[in-house]
Amino acid sequence: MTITAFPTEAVARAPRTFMQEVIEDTPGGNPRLEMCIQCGTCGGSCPSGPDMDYSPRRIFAMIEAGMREEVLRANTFWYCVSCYLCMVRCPQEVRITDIMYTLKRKAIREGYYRDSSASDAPDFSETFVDAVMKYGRSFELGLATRYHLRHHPLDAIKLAAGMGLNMLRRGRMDLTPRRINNLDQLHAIMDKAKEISQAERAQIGGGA
Amino acid sequence: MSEERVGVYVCHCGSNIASVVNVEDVAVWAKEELADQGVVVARDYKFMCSSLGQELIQDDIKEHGLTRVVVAACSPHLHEKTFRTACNRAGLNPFLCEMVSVREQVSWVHTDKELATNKAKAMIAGGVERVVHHQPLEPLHVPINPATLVVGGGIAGIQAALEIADSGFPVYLVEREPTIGGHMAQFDKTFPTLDCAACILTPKMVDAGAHPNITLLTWSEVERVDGFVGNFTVTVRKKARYVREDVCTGCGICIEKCPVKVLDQNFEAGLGYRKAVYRPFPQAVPKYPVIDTENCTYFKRGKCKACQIFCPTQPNSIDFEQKDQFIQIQVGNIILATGYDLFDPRRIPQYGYGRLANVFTSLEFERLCNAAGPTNGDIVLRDGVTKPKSVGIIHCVGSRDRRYNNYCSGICCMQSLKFAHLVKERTGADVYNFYIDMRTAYKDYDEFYQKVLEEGVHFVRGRVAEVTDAARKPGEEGKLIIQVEDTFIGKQRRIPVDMVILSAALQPRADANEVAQKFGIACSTKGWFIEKHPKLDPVATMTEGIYVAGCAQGPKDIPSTVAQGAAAAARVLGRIQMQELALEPIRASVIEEKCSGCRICNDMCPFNAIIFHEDRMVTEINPALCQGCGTCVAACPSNAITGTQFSTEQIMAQIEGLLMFNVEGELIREMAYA
Amino acid sequence: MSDKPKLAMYWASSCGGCEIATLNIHEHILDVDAVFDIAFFPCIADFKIKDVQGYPDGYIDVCLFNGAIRTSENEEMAHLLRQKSKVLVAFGSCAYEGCIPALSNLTTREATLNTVYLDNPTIDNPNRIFPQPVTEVPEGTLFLPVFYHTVKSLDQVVKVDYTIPGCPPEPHQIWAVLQAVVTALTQGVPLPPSGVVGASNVAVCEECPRQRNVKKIKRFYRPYEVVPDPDICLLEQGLMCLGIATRGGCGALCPQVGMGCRGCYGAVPGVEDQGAKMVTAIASVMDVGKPGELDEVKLEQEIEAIFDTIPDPAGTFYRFSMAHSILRRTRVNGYDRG
Amino acid sequence: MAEKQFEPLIIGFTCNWCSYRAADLAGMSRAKYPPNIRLIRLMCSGRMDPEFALKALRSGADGVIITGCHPGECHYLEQNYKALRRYLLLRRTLKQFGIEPERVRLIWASAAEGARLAQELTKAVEEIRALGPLSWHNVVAADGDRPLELQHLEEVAA
Amino acid sequence: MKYTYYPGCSLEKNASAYHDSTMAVAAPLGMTFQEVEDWNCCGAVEMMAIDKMQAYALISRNLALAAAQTPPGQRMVAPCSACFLNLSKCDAHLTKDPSLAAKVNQALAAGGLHYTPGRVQTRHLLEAVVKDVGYAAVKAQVKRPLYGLKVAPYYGCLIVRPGFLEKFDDHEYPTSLDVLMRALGADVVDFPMKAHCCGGHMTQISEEVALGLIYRLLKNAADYGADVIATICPMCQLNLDAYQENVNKYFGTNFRIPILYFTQLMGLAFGMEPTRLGFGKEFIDAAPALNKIGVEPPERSKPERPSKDALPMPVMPEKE
Repeated sequence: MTITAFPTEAVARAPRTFMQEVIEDTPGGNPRLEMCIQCGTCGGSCPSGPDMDYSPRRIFAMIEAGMREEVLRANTFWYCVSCYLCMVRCPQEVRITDIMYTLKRKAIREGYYRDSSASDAPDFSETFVDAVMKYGRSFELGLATRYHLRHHPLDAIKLAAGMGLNMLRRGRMDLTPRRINNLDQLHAIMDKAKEISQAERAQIGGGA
Repeated sequence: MSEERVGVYVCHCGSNIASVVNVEDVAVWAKEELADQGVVVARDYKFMCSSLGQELIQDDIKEHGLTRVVVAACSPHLHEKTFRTACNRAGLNPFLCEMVSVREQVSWVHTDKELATNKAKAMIAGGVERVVHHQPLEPLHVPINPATLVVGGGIAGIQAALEIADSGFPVYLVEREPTIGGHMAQFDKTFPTLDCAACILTPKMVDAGAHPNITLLTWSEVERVDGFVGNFTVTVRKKARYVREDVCTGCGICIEKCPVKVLDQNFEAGLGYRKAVYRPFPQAVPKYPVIDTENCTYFKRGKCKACQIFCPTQPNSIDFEQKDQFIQIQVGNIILATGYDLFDPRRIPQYGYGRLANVFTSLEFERLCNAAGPTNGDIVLRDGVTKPKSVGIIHCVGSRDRRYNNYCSGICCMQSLKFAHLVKERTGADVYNFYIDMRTAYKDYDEFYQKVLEEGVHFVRGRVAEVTDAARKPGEEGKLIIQVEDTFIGKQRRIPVDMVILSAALQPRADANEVAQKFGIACSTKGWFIEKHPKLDPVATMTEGIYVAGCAQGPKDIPSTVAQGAAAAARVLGRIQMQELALEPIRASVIEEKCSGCRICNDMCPFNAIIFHEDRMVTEINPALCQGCGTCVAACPSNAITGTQFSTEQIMAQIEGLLMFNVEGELIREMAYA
Repeated sequence: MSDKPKLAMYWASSCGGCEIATLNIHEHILDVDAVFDIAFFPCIADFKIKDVQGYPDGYIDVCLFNGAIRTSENEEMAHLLRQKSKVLVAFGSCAYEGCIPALSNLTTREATLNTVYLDNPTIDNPNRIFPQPVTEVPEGTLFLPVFYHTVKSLDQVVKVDYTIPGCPPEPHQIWAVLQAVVTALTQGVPLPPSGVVGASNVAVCEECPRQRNVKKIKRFYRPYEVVPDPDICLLEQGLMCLGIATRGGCGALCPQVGMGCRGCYGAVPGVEDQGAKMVTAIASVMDVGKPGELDEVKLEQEIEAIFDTIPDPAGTFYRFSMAHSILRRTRVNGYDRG
Repeated sequence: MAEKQFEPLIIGFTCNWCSYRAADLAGMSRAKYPPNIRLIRLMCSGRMDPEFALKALRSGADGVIITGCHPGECHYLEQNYKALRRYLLLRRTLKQFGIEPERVRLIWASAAEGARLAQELTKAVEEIRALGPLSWHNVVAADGDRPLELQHLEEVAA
Repeated sequence: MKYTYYPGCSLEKNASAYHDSTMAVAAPLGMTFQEVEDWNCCGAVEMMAIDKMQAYALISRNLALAAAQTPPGQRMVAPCSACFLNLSKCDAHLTKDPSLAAKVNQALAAGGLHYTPGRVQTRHLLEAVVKDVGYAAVKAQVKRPLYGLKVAPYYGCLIVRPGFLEKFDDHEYPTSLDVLMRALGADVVDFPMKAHCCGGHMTQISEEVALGLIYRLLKNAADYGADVIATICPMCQLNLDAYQENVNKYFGTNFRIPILYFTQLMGLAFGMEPTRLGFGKEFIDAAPALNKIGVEPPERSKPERPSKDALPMPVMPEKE
């Protein structure tokens, strides 16, 4: 006698929709993205909302519609200042800010951010993170000069002459980076974390 | 080997069951394999519920002397009554029939025919094992007292009381405020017809107040409820009014002379004042005023007595010595129409209510545009004089929001449209409505929306993010700025206005849980009273003899509220006409010889059916109060409580039967240890 | 031998307390001696198994069998005594429902043997020697009884006529039963129907003089943590008491002296599983969670926090009735028993 | 032919007012779930006696599901809270009997949640399937030690 | 009360005034700090944009170090709002999501570390002062009340939102810092934008957008007559302080509002020397504003009597 299994596995193997992908790759439990009722509380609350290509609300509608590329090319999440106003106001308790981070990761990983009008933002994040990886602490001068030299060379000079100098003068900026003692340990941890990330992505495809 | 003679009937339900379950095979199997369990007849039939199908059972009962019947067909919620009645016709006690749901639980939810057939067999085995433990039961009969208690004197309660009273039966109408009328008395106009609320409500209030069959108990609250359907004893606290109703003529001189002005948080929604001796509004029913002891100078300092001094009646109507009275009334049925509370928008600080002067709640606005209200109907800003040039109306304040109330309050869209119309009509101001979805179902509602659109009211689809006085641009200075994403254009907008109206949610009464407990009815976590069935029994509750009407059951508008009040009254009248009521005999009872008096069960019953006899140290269950849930049966560590129709023996036997087979249909009974 | 009726008393897996309780009927023991011939009673007289084997079937009129079935020897003796006795009495909680020995059903045979022969701090067993059922020595083969995985009650291996519950049974109850037997034997009165004798049919609470109220229990205390009020129900004071789910007949001895009932008389008649009844009763009266008070997660946490004050619920609720419970034992190689 | 997969057998206890109706609704909306579950109707989850669960597990069930109305929505006001407490204490006790907590579950389902109930039941079947058979009769009979022949005892005695 | 102390990168140099003033006021309030040895950057808001696992691992290293170095139950304090958010959010997410916790611990194990979720509970410095020390104890230390100084209390975002452990203050209209400033004798002005965003890292990404955000705050504080803005976060301080000149240039305004850490104002009120409190490092000189501090409490201006026509205002719940 053959037993017909209940086809749960078949369901599990179906390709993930963009919506599912975003939901599953957002840490900290279900971000409730599917619960969005398009009320616009997020877009209305967002301090940088007026400067976004699409309001967060619209981004969610586009995710639902599977407009993957358009979403990942948007500047919306790069203009997110992580103030969490939308998140505490959302009547459906969608974890909007956390979803913005997920979109940032995807946009960087898949290279779409270069098409965004906020294409500098990921570089800023990366430059910042590079310093942290290298020294274990952030390094403002290095960050400012390296990032600005790459993106706003003129600003960099202005910065060096203006704000940077003022910061240095007021004793508010280090000339050399500070390092933590056990850098080897940090590197080992971060390498392993990266490895886990990659394994995770390989397993589910396209995620995290 | 069972001594009972069991008949098993397997329904094809056309092809609904037969297409998945091999019904013929099941019937043959039952006859052969369940003979030890007592099965003497097993048949399959196209439609068991048809009159021919029923006759089949009836004939078998007579011919084969069946003592138990198992019908494997659809859900018992559909046809249990049908088959019980059929058994009864053939002289078999209806409770000796058991249904097995092989349609809803087998053929409609499973696809593999073999496994489905196995499951159907196992379920029938469970039914057969169970049914032999059934007992013949007789319904309980209780007489119905023709008097009715209506709690809450809003429009729902008034309507219900009048319907019953007009039919010639006595009604007690209890209201905790000094007057009946409820929220509706505070409103100005009613949507969609724009009738004046007072014009249509006050005649009904007067009718209720003067009706020979209605005993009005205002300024009163229900203290406790004893008894059960048909025979409730209700204790009502009649709070001291300090005004003698037997002599007061309602002339109002005391109110005129009272020197104390008090902010009226209730009727005037904090927007107007009343005196320390007051009547909420001139048309109040009854007309007698009441003294507010918290603010009365005499009660605070022992001096003043202006009201008493100027009272023209003989003897004097003012009686400072009056005490709360407790009145016991006997009623057969109870209607709860306790209404709603308004959501407090101070809980959403970003809308600025309480901080920004010109943000108003919907109830404040009702008073503002009411001709009898504090501004005589002038729509003005908080300064009392300036007419607004622009007004924003925010929908869904505290509704459709998981952080506050996740339901739709139902009335706010129409109410906001009404406000928009009134503002437009009386001030000509620019009006903006901010909404998530426009909900204008029901008769003439959407037409009203059309009309308001025609009037040039602006509609912005977007839930308002915040209302602020923090101006950024010159045009915003001194205004209230409504920040919102206009979701149709996908951009953030900042719209400066002079006045903001918050369409606040309807919420359950703050003390709804206590009230529900007092009356022994179910209440959702939120605090709405739960009806017996959301669609098919919307005004009855799980507790026999108690009905709900109006917003106490859930947010609703005036037409629905009135309809529910009338519906509840109709249900009560039906009961009164029956004079006697038969109750389902699913009940728990204590076997006194087994009861050790441990009192574990004593706190199990929310219907207060469990009584402990201190003298004999045993527990007893009042069968008229028992609702048959079986919680005490499961709690008793001595198995001294049994539940009819769901006894431990019945369930244990059913478990045995269900586990006759494994999923593949192999016998497992013999594998189990002794 | 005289023609007096023959009495036997045997101990299987037990502590010997039942024998002491039997002797505790004081001067009535003389009546017993006057009425009966002792046919087998290893505790007080020297008998050999072969003596019993030599008896004709049904030779013993009454056999009081105490102790649980823990080893193959226990089971052999149960079969033997059943064969030789007219009336076989499961005497005391061990024979009736496993009692303390059956608590080891919550663990495995290996774990029990390890504890006894290896892990106890007072044990010195460097060669890790365990008793073996069969051992070859130069002189021949030695046999030891087999140690079972699961402790059973007497009625799970042979048919039992009567059961006297209790750990141990109360002497006045023992004497009452013996008296009834004596009357039956001497005056030809028929014996009562088989079943539990020497006990009440109602739970211990009925005999307990403590004052009882509606129960709302906030948490449980271990006996050393509080001094209980002498007049109020112990359970209501948060002290675990199995009296609610335990057959009476003892006179509520333990609760009277401030110790919660341990449950030794077993379940109340009509109840299959004493432990399950404790679970349902205790959980029913915990004072936590009214509608609308707590959200679901928090509610569960609060309930769990209260149940944390009941360490070892299975060991507490099934202290005496494990072998006779519905599940009887824990799963070997089952889920981690935390 | 593929290797026969283990088919767990599960007894579900339902409340007459919510979960039994949810099962009706699952049927009416043809929501599929595996045939491994057999339901018993109680008036309320408050009727759920832990003995029922033990009985089912002993008599061949691999799992037990208790269902009731969501907290706060009990048709008998608050009896599901008692069901919850009994369930949690039962689960603790069963843990000591080596029974995985996943085998005995509590699911809240309102009368409107037919599809969800079907989903939850499916999930329960799959998770209990993953745990493997319980076969309590084997657990109790796991001795493997038959009583020795009487003669061995005789020799010892001699 | 003893705390585990996680200063965060900013407090080392850029916000050293915050660190210095925190240390200065801690002693009289009975707070002692044990700094996490060899802590690393929390990743600010950047790490999460790059790699989820690395972001959690980076934060968790700090939690693991803190757990190893300090006794159980000892709370961690972070003066920086971003650090506070990251530390508490990470702990909350690890607690909620055991599979995430398992992966993070796999990464930590590569460095010989382990962290049990829930072990280290983090509070923001303000929360510790308000909840553990209490307003009364702060008030008791005041020797030179800040009479007449109009303070706009600025909370920013991350201390009040989204709130992981327990809600510390209202998401939208917090009041704890208001009450604290009043305890110091300061005159607290209404500041509707007190929990709106300072722009965060937006200054680096789109200065235009950032200046707009900063402008809103400065304008709102100025509209309500604030002499100084009290902050609780180094990022907020930096944005409002260092970019104030740029705002003035861009919008043609002339704001000169010093941005001070609440600990600096506490120190002043406690009668400490300004140099000990890191004054002088601010871009907008605080001296003119501080000169306004009077010796006498200013006379309370009587609330304007509403006109007889005016409708009553809704009653607000009692504050403090």
